[in-house]
Amino acid sequence: MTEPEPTAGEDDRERELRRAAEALLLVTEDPITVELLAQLLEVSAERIEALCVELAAEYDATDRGFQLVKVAGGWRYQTHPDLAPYVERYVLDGQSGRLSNAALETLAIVAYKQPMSRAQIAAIRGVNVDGVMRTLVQRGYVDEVGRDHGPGQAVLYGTTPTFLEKLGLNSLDELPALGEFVPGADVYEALEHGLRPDPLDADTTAPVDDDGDGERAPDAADDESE
Amino acid sequence: MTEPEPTAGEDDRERELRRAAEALLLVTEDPITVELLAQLLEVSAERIEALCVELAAEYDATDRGFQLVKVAGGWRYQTHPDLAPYVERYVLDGQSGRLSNAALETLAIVAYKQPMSRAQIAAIRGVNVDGVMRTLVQRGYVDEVGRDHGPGQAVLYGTTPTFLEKLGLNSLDELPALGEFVPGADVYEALEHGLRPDPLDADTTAPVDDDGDGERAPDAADDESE
Amino acid sequence: MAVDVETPVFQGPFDLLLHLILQDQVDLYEVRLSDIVDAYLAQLERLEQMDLELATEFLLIAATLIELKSKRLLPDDGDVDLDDELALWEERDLLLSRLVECKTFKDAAVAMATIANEAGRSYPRTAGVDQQFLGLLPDMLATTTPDQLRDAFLRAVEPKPVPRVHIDHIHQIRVTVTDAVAELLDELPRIGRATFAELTADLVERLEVVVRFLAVLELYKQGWIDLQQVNSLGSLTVVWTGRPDDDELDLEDLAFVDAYDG
Repeated sequence: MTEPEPTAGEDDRERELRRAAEALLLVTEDPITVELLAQLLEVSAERIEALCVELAAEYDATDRGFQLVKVAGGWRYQTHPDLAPYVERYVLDGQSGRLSNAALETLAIVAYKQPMSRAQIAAIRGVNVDGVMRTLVQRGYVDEVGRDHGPGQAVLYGTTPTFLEKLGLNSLDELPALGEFVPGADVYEALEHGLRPDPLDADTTAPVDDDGDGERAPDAADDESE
Repeated sequence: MTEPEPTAGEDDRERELRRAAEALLLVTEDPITVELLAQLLEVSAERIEALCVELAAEYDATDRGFQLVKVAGGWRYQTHPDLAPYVERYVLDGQSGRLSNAALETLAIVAYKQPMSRAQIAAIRGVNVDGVMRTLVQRGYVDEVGRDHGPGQAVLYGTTPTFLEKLGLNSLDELPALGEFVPGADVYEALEHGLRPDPLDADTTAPVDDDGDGERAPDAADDESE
Repeated sequence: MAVDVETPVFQGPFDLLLHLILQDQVDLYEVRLSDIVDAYLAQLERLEQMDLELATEFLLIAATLIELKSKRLLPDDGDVDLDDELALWEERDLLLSRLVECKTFKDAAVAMATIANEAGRSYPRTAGVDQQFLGLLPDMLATTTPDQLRDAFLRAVEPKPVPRVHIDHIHQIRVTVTDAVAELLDELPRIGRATFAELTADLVERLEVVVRFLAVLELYKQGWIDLQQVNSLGSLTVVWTGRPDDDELDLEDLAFVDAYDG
């Protein structure tokens, strides 16, 4: 899609662009590149870059507690450096001292299925796990253990001695048995192909029509029908 | 710590409070309670609540792509619903996975009549709910909340904060009143007519007139509330 | 799983009853038997691609419908027993209040779906704290047990609930559909046609009649017999039509029905 003409409608389009960029920046866990934003918003990278610079200046001018910054080739929100003491207090408070459910599930997959690549883990969890994996590596619970032989030679991850120590285990053999609930090989295959069945759909006996879901993006709709 | 005096320094303190709150809201992964924010910022919960309401209004007024909302007892940033089409292009998280009708009906029963045992829920739905309940527990929408005092000490289930988050509600009080869904007189009559056990009536009774049976509807409502 | 979006798929006997009574505006006791049979067979056919738990639920639908309908089909001995009459009304009131309750929560669920869909349009921020602060975090596994790790794994990979068959409602059946079919196959070719009342004249217990009725449905489903009912609520005539094209009786189907023998 090309840039819209500078017509009377441009203000609305500008507003929509700015709001959509803010929404995408809010939900991203890693810095999001100008190129990806441009693709998602269907405008040129130059325009996105200008928009982000403008937004960052606006947050600065309105004295927000967060900033929009460009790091590692992408844009992301982060807390204003001034306010680090509050964030530290929050972190130390212990409220965030537990692994999030997302992190725990990711760690569990690595523990039981290692070695695993990030792509394989992401396929099972149905979400990008880069941020979570970085946390787990930084905490020393998982580490690189080798490379896939296949094309791309993806980095493979496994759990560390620290992980065993923290859980009070001598070896991986002492992990609780999965027992009767282990899904069969076919399920793994389906999962690893990204065809993660929605567990609740197992009970679905109803048509997909009745609640205005039609407005959801095609991608989401596809997920549902699988 | 008590509220600061209304001195010349208050504006700075207000600004610092607002900025620190914004920073903390940005880093929290779950909705953050007013109490925790109050503790971390060393002001009263009332003041934090007022601050959050004010911030939410400000984001709204400045037409941001994100919102500050109160969900499941805490405040969080989320994307503006308008922008769902853009965000859905980017986020492939299964979190927004649809609930099947079976799951929704089961959830509705738990939400409105909690605490409930599986047998009680099954009695209302007319079908076994073990599978649906297991899925709902796994998804974190319902959880065990106690045990029945009666014989057998059945496990009782209730809804969780995750359920409230899924529905974007701050508390169960925000659910529409169940009374709104009790079938009206017309439905009640149709049901009554359809279930007439005496075949002879089938030939003699014309469709019941509205006044005649209108008084039965309150009975239905009474049944409901038991 | 394939989901048919054109016609409703029922989740339980109440679902189907509600549908029959409300959507179709029919009187369960006036609806022609063939309609009930068709609905039953159509549902059962669609169940073949679904899981065992669902199939069980649908057999429960069928059983419920057949039981209700069979009450009307039982030979009327003329004398109305007041106790029976009262019991029937009581049963109806019970069913009525359950249907009303079921309908209430169905409607509440629709409203909840709307709320959830609206809420689903907003996505929360989950990025957490910046990396620079992570070093401050205490041991994040301190409160985690190996069992919690296992649960997390199962949560991550579980695609669907483990199917489980619900058999509480059928524990009383002592006669099997297979037996009843065998008896009918022995008798019908000789006499050609008979009313259902005649076919059940020697039976004492209601359950036996219900099972005999199931057997009739099975034979009808597989094309061995035809069913005739001239008037609503009139007597049902069973007509022997002989072997269908594939002349083997599918005993697997019968075994399926009889799996509830418990």
